[in-house]
Amino acid sequence: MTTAVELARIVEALLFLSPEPVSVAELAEACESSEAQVQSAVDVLADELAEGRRGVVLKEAAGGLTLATDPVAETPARRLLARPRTPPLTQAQAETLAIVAYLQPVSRPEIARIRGVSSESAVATLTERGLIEESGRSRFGAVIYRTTPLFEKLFGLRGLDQLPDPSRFDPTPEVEGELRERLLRAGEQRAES
Amino acid sequence: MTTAVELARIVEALLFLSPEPVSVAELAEACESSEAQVQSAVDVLADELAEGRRGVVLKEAAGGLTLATDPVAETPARRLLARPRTPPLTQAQAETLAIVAYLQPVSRPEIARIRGVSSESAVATLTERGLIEESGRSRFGAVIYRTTPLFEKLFGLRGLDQLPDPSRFDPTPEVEGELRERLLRAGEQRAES
Amino acid sequence: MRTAELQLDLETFSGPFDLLLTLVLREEIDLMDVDLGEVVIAYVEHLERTGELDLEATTEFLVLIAALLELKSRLLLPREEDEVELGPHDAADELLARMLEYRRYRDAAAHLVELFAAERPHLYRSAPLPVALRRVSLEAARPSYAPEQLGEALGGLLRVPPAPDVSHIRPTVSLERRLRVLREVLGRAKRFSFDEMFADEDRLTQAVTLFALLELHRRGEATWEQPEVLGPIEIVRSP
Repeated sequence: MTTAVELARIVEALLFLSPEPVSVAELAEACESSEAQVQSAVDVLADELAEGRRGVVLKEAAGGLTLATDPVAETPARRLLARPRTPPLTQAQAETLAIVAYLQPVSRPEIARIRGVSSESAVATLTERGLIEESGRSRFGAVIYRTTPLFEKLFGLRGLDQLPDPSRFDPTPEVEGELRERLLRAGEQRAES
Repeated sequence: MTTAVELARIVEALLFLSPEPVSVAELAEACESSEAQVQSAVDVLADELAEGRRGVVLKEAAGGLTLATDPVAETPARRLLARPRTPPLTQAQAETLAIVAYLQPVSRPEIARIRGVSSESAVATLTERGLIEESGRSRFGAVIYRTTPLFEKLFGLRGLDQLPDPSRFDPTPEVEGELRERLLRAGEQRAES
Repeated sequence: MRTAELQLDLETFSGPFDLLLTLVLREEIDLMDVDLGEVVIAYVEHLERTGELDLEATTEFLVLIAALLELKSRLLLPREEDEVELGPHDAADELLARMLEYRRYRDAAAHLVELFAAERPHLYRSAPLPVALRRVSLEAARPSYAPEQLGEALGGLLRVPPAPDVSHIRPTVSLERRLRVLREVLGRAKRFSFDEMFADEDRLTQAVTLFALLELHRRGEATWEQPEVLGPIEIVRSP
């Protein structure tokens, strides 16, 4: 019988090799162990690879487990691999990504309707960066989009349900009332003047 | 100042990220440390990642240091990740494989002359899939190739003498000459046309 | 500049954009009569003139104009009998709902940007799988290909193509011209390196030049030296 410590070694090796996050169920199948045994092994590994202990840390992302480097190595790593810091998201990209993340699957016309602008280039860049992908076509033939596991990985999300409730971003009734008033009044004053 | 332990963490992260072996000199440059400091860190790491301790082990390879998985994980890794793919051969791959199968051992320049085009990518794919392998170098230093036992198994052959008789497929059986000679001649004529 | 202050000079309306908006909302101007394309052109011209792009203001403008376009497109389409007519307040509500929806995703976007920044120092490995995992193992291998495919490929390689018709191709490099070039160079220099002088020429030109060199050698005008096989060739003018 494989001990938790030995199973932890195997899990570490599997996560090292796998380009994608791996779920406990997948690990259990590969190791021919029960999910409970793998979970104990993962606990052992999580302890060994706790933040600040080694060069790599264990992370949960996109419904699975994955290894990532500790932030301590970021600058040397970018020097060694000549990998420039990934550019931050532009406002257009971030808005488009937020719409896809919350409303997926969502079509491009829908994104454009909400943003009020054609969002072609933002959609193209996000697709190219692997953060969103096509997931079919709508009834009307428009391409529809969803987020990718890479999105969850790069944004530190264990799953899409980790996104904060969107109502959190709704304006307070006061702000809403103010907007409404501004909209109706701005011109009235002008019309009178 | 970075301690050897902290430097060991960074080195571990760098080796984790790099698909190729990394030399101590390269590590020192990336960490902005001296080679002696990096060497101490490597010693610390070699101890931590000694065979049998974790899922990955520190290895010295041509050109530097690299991380590899412990053999204990081999079978689970195969179950989780192996993609034993035998996709149909492209025309370029089929031609290249036919040349190697019938003429082996055969050098890469000969393959290119017979096909009339550089066949690097076909040779690389066939090598990667384990259908052909290097079997030494010609007098002029060119790599020479032969087929592998895996090739015979995937083609259902019990030996190379089971390859179909080429005369069955010969468009001009009346032409005299040895197979290799005729292939080279035809290739050169194609290249000229 | 605030979007509201954009000055418009249209056929049916002259004044600031927010006034137009309000007049439309109060149905004092018929949206059917407003050329929204011209409003967009006015805005773009304004941007060009000032040379500055206030993203916030531009976004606001785009959301508003998009809402106007949608309202107008509804007016243009035949109305269902039982559909309630859009009053000014309905239109304002519509516009407001539109702006609120947009603001929600704008703020969610800001949150995503924060998450992204926090995760950026973590890097992930991206390396190909070890070779052993990328190919079929010998034990597991089953016949998957037909040997005839190899025979057919070989047969195709044995086929000799018909000689191409070259009658329409005229040689483009003349021996005379290359002789002239060589004599010119030798007139200027007593000795020179073939490789350096003709490295940039195409293969055919190099070959014909070499041929011309043989001719010069035959006539006693020049000699050449090549100390090692495949090494550089030095051309020397004969005394």
